[in-house]
Parts: sequence; C-alpha cells; structure tokens
Amino acid sequence: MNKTIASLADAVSVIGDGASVMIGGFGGSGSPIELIHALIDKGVKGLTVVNNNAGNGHVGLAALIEAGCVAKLICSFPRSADPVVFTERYLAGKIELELVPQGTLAERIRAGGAGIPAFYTPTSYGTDLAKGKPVAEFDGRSYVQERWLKADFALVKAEIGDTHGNLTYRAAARNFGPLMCMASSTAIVQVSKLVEPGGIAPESVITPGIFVQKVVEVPNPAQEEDLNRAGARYP
Amino acid sequence: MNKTIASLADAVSVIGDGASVMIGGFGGSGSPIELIHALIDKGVKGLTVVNNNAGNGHVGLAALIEAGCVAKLICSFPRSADPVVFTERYLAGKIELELVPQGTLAERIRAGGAGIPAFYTPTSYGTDLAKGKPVAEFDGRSYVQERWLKADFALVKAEIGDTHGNLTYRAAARNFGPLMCMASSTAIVQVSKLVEPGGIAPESVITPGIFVQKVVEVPNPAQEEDLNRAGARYP
Amino acid sequence: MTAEKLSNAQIAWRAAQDIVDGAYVNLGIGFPEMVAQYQPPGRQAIFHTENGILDFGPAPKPGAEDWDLINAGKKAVTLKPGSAFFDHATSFAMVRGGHLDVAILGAYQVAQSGDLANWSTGPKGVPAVGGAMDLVHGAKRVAVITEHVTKDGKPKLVERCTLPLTGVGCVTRVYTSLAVIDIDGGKFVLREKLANMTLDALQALTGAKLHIDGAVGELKVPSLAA
Amino acid sequence: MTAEKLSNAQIAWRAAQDIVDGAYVNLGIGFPEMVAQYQPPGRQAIFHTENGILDFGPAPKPGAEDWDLINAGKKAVTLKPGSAFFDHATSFAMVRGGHLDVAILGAYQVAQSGDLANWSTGPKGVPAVGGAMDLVHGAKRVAVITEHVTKDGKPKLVERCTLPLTGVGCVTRVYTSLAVIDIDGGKFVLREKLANMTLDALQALTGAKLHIDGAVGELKVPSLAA
Repeated sequence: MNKTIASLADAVSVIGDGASVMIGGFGGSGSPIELIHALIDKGVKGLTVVNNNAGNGHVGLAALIEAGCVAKLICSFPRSADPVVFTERYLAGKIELELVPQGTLAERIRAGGAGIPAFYTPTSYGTDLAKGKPVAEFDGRSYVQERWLKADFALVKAEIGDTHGNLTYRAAARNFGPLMCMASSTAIVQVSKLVEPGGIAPESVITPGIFVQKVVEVPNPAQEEDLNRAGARYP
Repeated sequence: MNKTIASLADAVSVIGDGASVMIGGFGGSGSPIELIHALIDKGVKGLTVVNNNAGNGHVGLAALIEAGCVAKLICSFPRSADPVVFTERYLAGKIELELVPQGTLAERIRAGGAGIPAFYTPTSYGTDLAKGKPVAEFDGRSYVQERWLKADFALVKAEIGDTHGNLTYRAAARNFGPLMCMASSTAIVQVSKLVEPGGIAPESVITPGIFVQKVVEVPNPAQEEDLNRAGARYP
Repeated sequence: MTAEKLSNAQIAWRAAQDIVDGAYVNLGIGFPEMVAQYQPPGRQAIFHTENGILDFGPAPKPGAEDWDLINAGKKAVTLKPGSAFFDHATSFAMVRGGHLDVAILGAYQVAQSGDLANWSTGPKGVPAVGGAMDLVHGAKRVAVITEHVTKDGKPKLVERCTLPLTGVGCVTRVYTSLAVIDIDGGKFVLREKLANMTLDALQALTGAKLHIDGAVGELKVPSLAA
Repeated sequence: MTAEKLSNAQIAWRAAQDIVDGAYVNLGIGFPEMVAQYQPPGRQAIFHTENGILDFGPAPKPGAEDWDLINAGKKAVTLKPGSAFFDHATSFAMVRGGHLDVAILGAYQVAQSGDLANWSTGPKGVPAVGGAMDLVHGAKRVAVITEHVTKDGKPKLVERCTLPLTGVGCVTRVYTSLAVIDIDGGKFVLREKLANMTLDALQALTGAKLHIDGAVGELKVPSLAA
C-alpha cells in the first residue's frame, strides 16, 4: 500500500466541477496553499468549499474564489485583513454563503467523519442562525439540532506524513485538518516531509492513515501570511 | 497552578457514597489499579461505575465490585477471563447493569465532555438495546438517539503528566482515558511519570490539562493482567 | 478425497481471499481473528482493533507480551511499521463513519434480509455486546464466517432471526463451512459450494431459500493445518 | 481628578482582577485580548484560543512570528511551558463542554436578561460569526467588557436587544467604562460605579433599570498607559 502521489497536479486531478471540497486551515495557519493553487491550475467550476474563513488577499482560497471556481462557501468567519475577493463576489450575489458558528462547523465535520448524522448543541439557540432548525429540550435546556457535514474531497496541509497516510501537524496548523480528513471521501494531503511507515511513532500520529487517501510531498510549503505580506497574487 | 496530589489516598478522598465514577481502561490495558485500590481502602458505597468491562479476577475493578462499593455498572462487555465477581452479583440481583454498545459508550462519554446532550447513531437500531429510545430518519436511514454520559469523577491511568494536567498515554492504554477526563467534573489521573510544565511537547499532549483536575504520580504501576496471572487479590 | 465440510481455518482462509491489498479490516473476537493468518502473499491489509490500534500484527512470543498492547479480545499483539494509537471515540468514528472496508464477524444466525444475531443467546446469563452492534454499521462490507449449521444441526442461515438482533440488514456475504452466499435484495444468493455437496443437500441444511444468480463456483480451499 | 470614564485598558484591567489563579480563560478577538496584559501578579490564568492552543503567551517580537502559531484573531502568539495543541473539535469541546472558567467578550448590546448581541449589526455587508455563538454557551462565566454607551451616546445595556442575538441569557457580568454590573434573575444589578458618577447619571446612560442589591462599591482602577 502506498498512498503517495507524485505531483500536486496528479493529486488534485480527481476533483471535478461541482465537487464539495473541505479546505483545512484557520486563516493562513494550515492552509494548503500549493494544493489550492494546483486546483486553480486544473480549472474547476461550481465547487462547494468548506473552510473556516473566506480567504485573504489574492492567494490560496482567495485566489480560488477569484478564479471563479467556487459557487458556495460554508464557513464561520468570511473576514480577514484583506477580504476583498470574497466580499465583492458575495455583495454582487455571485457566491453563496452558509454561515455556521465555528464550533458547530467543527462538530458537524467531525460528525460527518464519525457517522453521526445529527446532534444537538446549545450554540446558536435563539439566534438567526438557528432559524428553520429543529429544537429540542434536554434536562430543561434548549438545544438546536445540527446535521453532519461531509465532502467529496479534503485538501489538507500536514507536517509529516508516511506512505500509509499517517499524519502529524505543525503547531496550531492542526485546527480543522484531522476533522476534514475524516469527513471527506477522498482526503488529499500535502506534507512537508514524507517518510516510510514507522517514521512516525504510533503515539505521535494525529491523523491515522485510514482517514487519508492521497499524500503528496511539498517541502518548504508557502505560508499565506508571508505571501500576502509580499503582495503575492496567484496565478 | 499545580494539580499534583501527594498521595493516592488524598486523590480519591473527594469521592463519596453514591458518586458516579468513570474508570478508564479496556480490560487491564489502561486500568488505574492503584487509584481503584485506594478507593477500596477509602470505603465507599453505592457507586455508579462506567467502564468498558466489569473486571477480571479479584483486583482492580473486580475488587471494587467485590468490596461492595458498586451499585450500578454501565459497560459494553461484562465478561473476562475470570468474571466471577461481577457475574455472581449480577445473577443474584445485587448489582444493576446498563449494557451499552462499545462505540455508543465511547461517543456518549465524548458527548458528555463536548457539551452535546444527544446525538443520533445507526448503532443498535432495530435491536433490544434501542428499546425505549427515540428513533429518527435522516436521508432515508434510521438512527437511534443517544444521550450524553457524564460523571462526578474519572479515575484514569496515563503515562506522563505535568503539573498542569497535560497527559500522554502508553500504547493502547489510551482507549477511554481522554474521553473520561473530558466527561467528568473531577478527573483524577495517576501518571507513571510526573514532569514540570514544558516536559511534554505541546504537539504530543493527548489530554490537555483543562480536562484534568488532579494528578498523582504512581511510578511502575501494576498491570491487571500480571496481577491476575500471579493470582493476586485485593485487599 | 473431498472434505465433507471446511475447518474453521479453511473458512477463514476463504474469507481472507476476498480482502484486497490495502483494505482496512476489523476482525471480530475469536474465530474471525484467524482470517489475519491467511492473507494472500503480496496483499497487505491493515487491521483495526476497537481499543485503538491500526495496523497491528500477530501475537508476540509468550513472555514478550506488553499488556498495554492488546486487541479487542484482550490478547497481546505486536505492531507493524505504520501503526497508530488513538482513543475510543476516534476508533469508533472509524467504525461508524464508514472508514473500514471490511468487518468479518461470527454469527449465531444470519437472516436472508442481512439481519445478524451474534451477541446474545437469550435472556439467561450476563449479557455482553462489546463493539458488535457498532461494527455491523459503518464498515463498507460486513461479512460473516460461520459453521453452516449449529452443533445440533439446526440452520444458522434463516428466513428470520429468532435470537436477539445485532443489526438489521447489515450482512452482505456469508462464508460457511459448506458455501459462500451473498445477501442481495433480501435473498440468499449461492456463489460457491463444496464440490461434493448437491444443491438439494445444501438447501436442506439452510433455513431459507438459496437463490441462483449466475454460475455457482466450486468452494476450493487448500488443506490447512488445524 | 477622577476619570470621567475608564479607558479600554482600564476596563480590561478591572475585568482581569476577577480572574482567579489557574482559571481557563477565552478572550474574544480585539479589545478583550487586552485583559491578558493585566493579570494580577502571582496569578496564572491559562488562555485558550479557538484554533487549538491552550496556554499561549503574548505576541512575539516583530520578525519572530511563526504564522502557524496564531490566536483566533490571526495574530502571532508565543507558547508558555505547559501549552498544548489540539484540533478544532477538541477546542470547541472545551468551549461547549463547560471546561472554560471564563469567557470575556465584547458587545454591541447586552440585555438585562443576559442576552448578548455582538456578532452582527444587521443585514448589511458580509455576516461573520466565528466562535462567538459557541463561547457564550459553555464557559462557566460569560462576562462582557464594553463602553457603557455607543459612540453616538445610545445605551448598550438595554431591556431587550434590537440587534441580532449571539446568545440567549448567557452574560452574567458586564464591565463597562462606568460601572460593573451583574445580571441576576433577569435584572441588571449594580456592583461598582465610578466615584464621580451619581446613580441617576448612570441610570440615564443605561437602557434598563439598574437594581441595587447590597453595597455599591467604587470602581477603582490604576491610571494605565493608553
């Protein structure tokens, strides 16, 4: 078994028009810039993207939106230092937005990965974001029913990966990565360093390989924040 | 902040009659033998205990049951190589049993720790263990509603702990430990090695200290399987 | 001489042949654990155990056991390169979330609907369920390995389970001591049978109608040490 | 000379005095982040950030940022000994599961019922909620720090929020530029006020009745660099 893919282009070649794609990262931390740019190069339309944010500047997720690949975004916080790409499209009605509280977003993705079709949360009860959702009372407190969230693909940035797909993450770049690998049919992961099985101690594995389908090595990956500070644009 | 407790007796002194106590471990792997024995020494009555199993031989959880401390057991598999202690009490109607499928048990405990009062699972649908539970259909498939599980206390065995309560676990002794720390008001953890904050790399922490209230160092802890092979009894 | 029926090892061998390279597999406690021994050469399955290990290997030598390194049956195991530890919630996320390719379980009864009874023989004694009810939901393929009939000769493949259910409509293939049978559209469909067994004889030992859909192959297995 | 009103730093300072040693604390993005600077000596709070860090410290020196090590406001932070990383589901298990001792948030409006509005000023522009709706449920104590009135002088403490709600009945204490007010039983209960401010003057700037329940202390803070 070897889940390694030789090139970024090969790794994203399976993603077609209209696919749902979870993209890891919280702002720039953990954003799989190289995979996203490879997807822009491929050229796709009508994606539903799940990410905590909506991109910053003109690289990464912002560039994917700017390239016209994204029809709908599911996120918690579509603001950033430079959110112009998403903002303009959203205000012009060119991109759909499903706004989800951040913890509910994380839990919905985990539920998708864990085979839990629905759960109850206190979050958003009594607010506009709970409108139309079933409500139930447990032990005298009211809760909102939320549904799982799954996707066809996940694009995730990890630190070390082995050929079985076991992963570690760097610092707080972990964030949504482990959840999105679980919740997607095909998790495509870029790793800064690829190792043989056994190269990650079994106690240190954060995402077990069962949740990962494709691994591509990208040494020295770009950091969104650095690109934006340098005024980069993609393509 | 220092969550260290000097002795096992002090660590369990807060547990009173009628308390609910989650006990980590899967069979002997991860069983906090020393904490359980300290609880026997203290002498308590009417506990509700949550564990995957029901004890083996005459040490650890089996000894706690044999000492008459346990009124009710919530578990998935009350069988073992030598289950005589639980079996006799159960068949004599002296201990109550709530049988829960193993994955549902794990998820109910996690839900308790994560503030999710209820969730839906396919597990047990259409079986005797789903009797009396609400059922709902999502996307054409039927699911059973399960409730969170919380406890007053957890007794957990970890490998390395720091004074803030950050923990690592040894091999597959991890099992229910991280979940039970989350789901209990007071998680009491025995660690084989106690270190200062910073002694565990932040990437390697399995249970963050926020889920842990008390840490007691037990170097070279006993292994239930070894005790049973030696024919040990407690007290 | 052809076998009258397969040994447990031979049933396990036959089930092992259907596990593809790279499959993630959970083997039930007891008899199903034997399947791991008969992986065809060149194929590498990754075994999952409920208590939080992926990619474990066979038992260590006696005396070399690490009792923190056990499988769901509480037996000591070893690790392979590429193994991983995780907590119980993550372990059952793998199970329930559809991440396992195959689960192979034992059975008291299997119904033509795919219903499985394998956790309780009734209200006597101490009930115990473990991970069985979780495993039957989630794995992409749930297969059963079993004797074709009970010790006292009663069918284990039945129209409707009379014992308490583990899961509803979950089994898709049954490997027995006499045959390989798929469950498809609420029917038992015979795929393979022992060469020395007539269809009528097999039907007589089966508690529900065996359907034929295409060729019925010969159930061929090597002779294996018991 | 007594201050007419507290600076943001002074409001943050006052809120910091109520955080006990060893408390687990989440500070909202922006103004609430200032609270971390004013922990009393000898007390050690553990700060949580939604994106998966416990026990982070202040910003690094410019040029020393690690952009994988940021807080929920996407600002670079540092680590303290004893810090931990975890994924987003675990992070919000901490939030939703009642493991945080205190969450300190900003507000557009707070109602006497404890309702909070702090995520949306209405249907214009791009809506963004982040972790606000999660934080208001779960933390054992949810406090707000805020100017007492809006920039154009309208009350922020109101009978009923007119802006979209973040949470229902969730706030228990409000630290404003003029007073410290508890929310108890659906009422604003005045605990402290600036010495130079009469109750009538404070009431005039408050959109719902201020109740008195026991002594009203003087809201005293040090002069702090802006």
